[in-house]
Amino acid sequence: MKNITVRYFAMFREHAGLGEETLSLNVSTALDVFEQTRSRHGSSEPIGHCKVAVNDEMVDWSSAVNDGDTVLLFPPVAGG
Amino acid sequence: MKNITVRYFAMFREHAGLGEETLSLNVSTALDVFEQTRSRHGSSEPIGHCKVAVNDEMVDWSSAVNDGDTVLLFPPVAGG
Amino acid sequence: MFAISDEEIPVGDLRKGLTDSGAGGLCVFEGWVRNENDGRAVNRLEYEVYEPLAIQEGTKVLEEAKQKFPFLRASCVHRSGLLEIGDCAVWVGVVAPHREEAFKACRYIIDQIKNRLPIWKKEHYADGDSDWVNCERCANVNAQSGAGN
Amino acid sequence: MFAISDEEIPVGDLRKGLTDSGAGGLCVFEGWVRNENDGRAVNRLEYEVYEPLAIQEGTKVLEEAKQKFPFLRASCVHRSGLLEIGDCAVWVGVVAPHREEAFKACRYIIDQIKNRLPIWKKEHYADGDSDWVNCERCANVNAQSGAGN
Repeated sequence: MKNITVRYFAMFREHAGLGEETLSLNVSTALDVFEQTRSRHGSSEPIGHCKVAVNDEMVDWSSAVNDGDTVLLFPPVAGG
Repeated sequence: MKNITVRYFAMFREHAGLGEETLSLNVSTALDVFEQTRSRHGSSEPIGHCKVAVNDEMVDWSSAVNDGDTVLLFPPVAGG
Repeated sequence: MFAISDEEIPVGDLRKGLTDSGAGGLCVFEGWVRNENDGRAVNRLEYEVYEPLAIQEGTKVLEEAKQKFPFLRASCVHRSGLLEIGDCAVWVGVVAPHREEAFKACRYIIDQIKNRLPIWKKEHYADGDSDWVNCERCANVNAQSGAGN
Repeated sequence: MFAISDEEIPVGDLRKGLTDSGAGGLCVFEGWVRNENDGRAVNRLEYEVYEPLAIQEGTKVLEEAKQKFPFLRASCVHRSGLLEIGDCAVWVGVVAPHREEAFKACRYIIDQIKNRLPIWKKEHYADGDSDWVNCERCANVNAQSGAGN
């Protein structure tokens, strides 16, 4: 189990009902974090255009997460 | 012979040494006016990107000119 | 220079800041809040921005543009917070010796800004409803033709 | 709206004049007087404009652009007379619901303005010489890639 701080943005924050939580999770990749928090909050947002960052760095979904990491979950962006 | 008022612009005006003159010319097209005035003023500007207007309307070089017309001779443009 | 601002974008100052005696042309794109989207009347917009990464990624976009379409200067500012119809949500300005690079770099920057930065848009509709703009449609359209708004 | 002006172009007012609540984007191009051309140091520029036909042809260019790339509003103002380095020689602004049309219409307008209007540019060089810019080179480059300045 790893202690992971998860931050939710925009619609993810509204679905989760909170902006941030620290969870003890059995995960090895950023994708695992996405899937476990999605089922935890009963969200069904497809991963499609979602993005992820670990410790303020944009990464691939297959990137490893380590104990103490902060994972940022970004729903599809819409700048401009 | 036709009375034609010829107006010169930019480098054509400087070559001719005047902005406008009314000439009695034996011409049938705008091109004839261009060629006769060019040899009159000893200019050798190629017709390349030059343009012509008759009575404030852009026309082709093959357009007819009539007695009393005003022919505007435009050297290559460079707006912007 | 890339920045996020929670206040009105000072378009006149940004333009002046790009002054360069070697510049032959300036190309600017401004995104404005419009009164409808997909047929629904919009009253106002809210932008949520995750600033640390938005600035990092926005700065990277400007550097990429300069590599691809060499220019002299460029600036981009994106709004955060609540915006009204007609407000400027994003400003991009590029000066270059010739217009070709100015146009292409400006277009590249706005396209990438819209697709890559952690910025989310919530539309508040005239009927009282509100919704995050998923922009799945935008993303698809962008992939094909570069359109969006 | 197309106009010729012998005074400084009021860029702020022109931008405000394009306000439209259905507008999602504004694309602007400004041509600035730069300090060199073809390797020669330029001190200032002089534009000679034959106004009746420049306005007629400029207005036609805006209409063509609207046909090709439907937009909401557009304005273009071209300077005449003597200009210094850094002065704005031409301003084009287009607002449209989406950025695709705004960019394309703006580019079309400036390309046509530079190629078709009875406007001539005389460069005054640092060495005291001066010359009309024939723009044979521009015309060729334009035909290939749309460049110029």
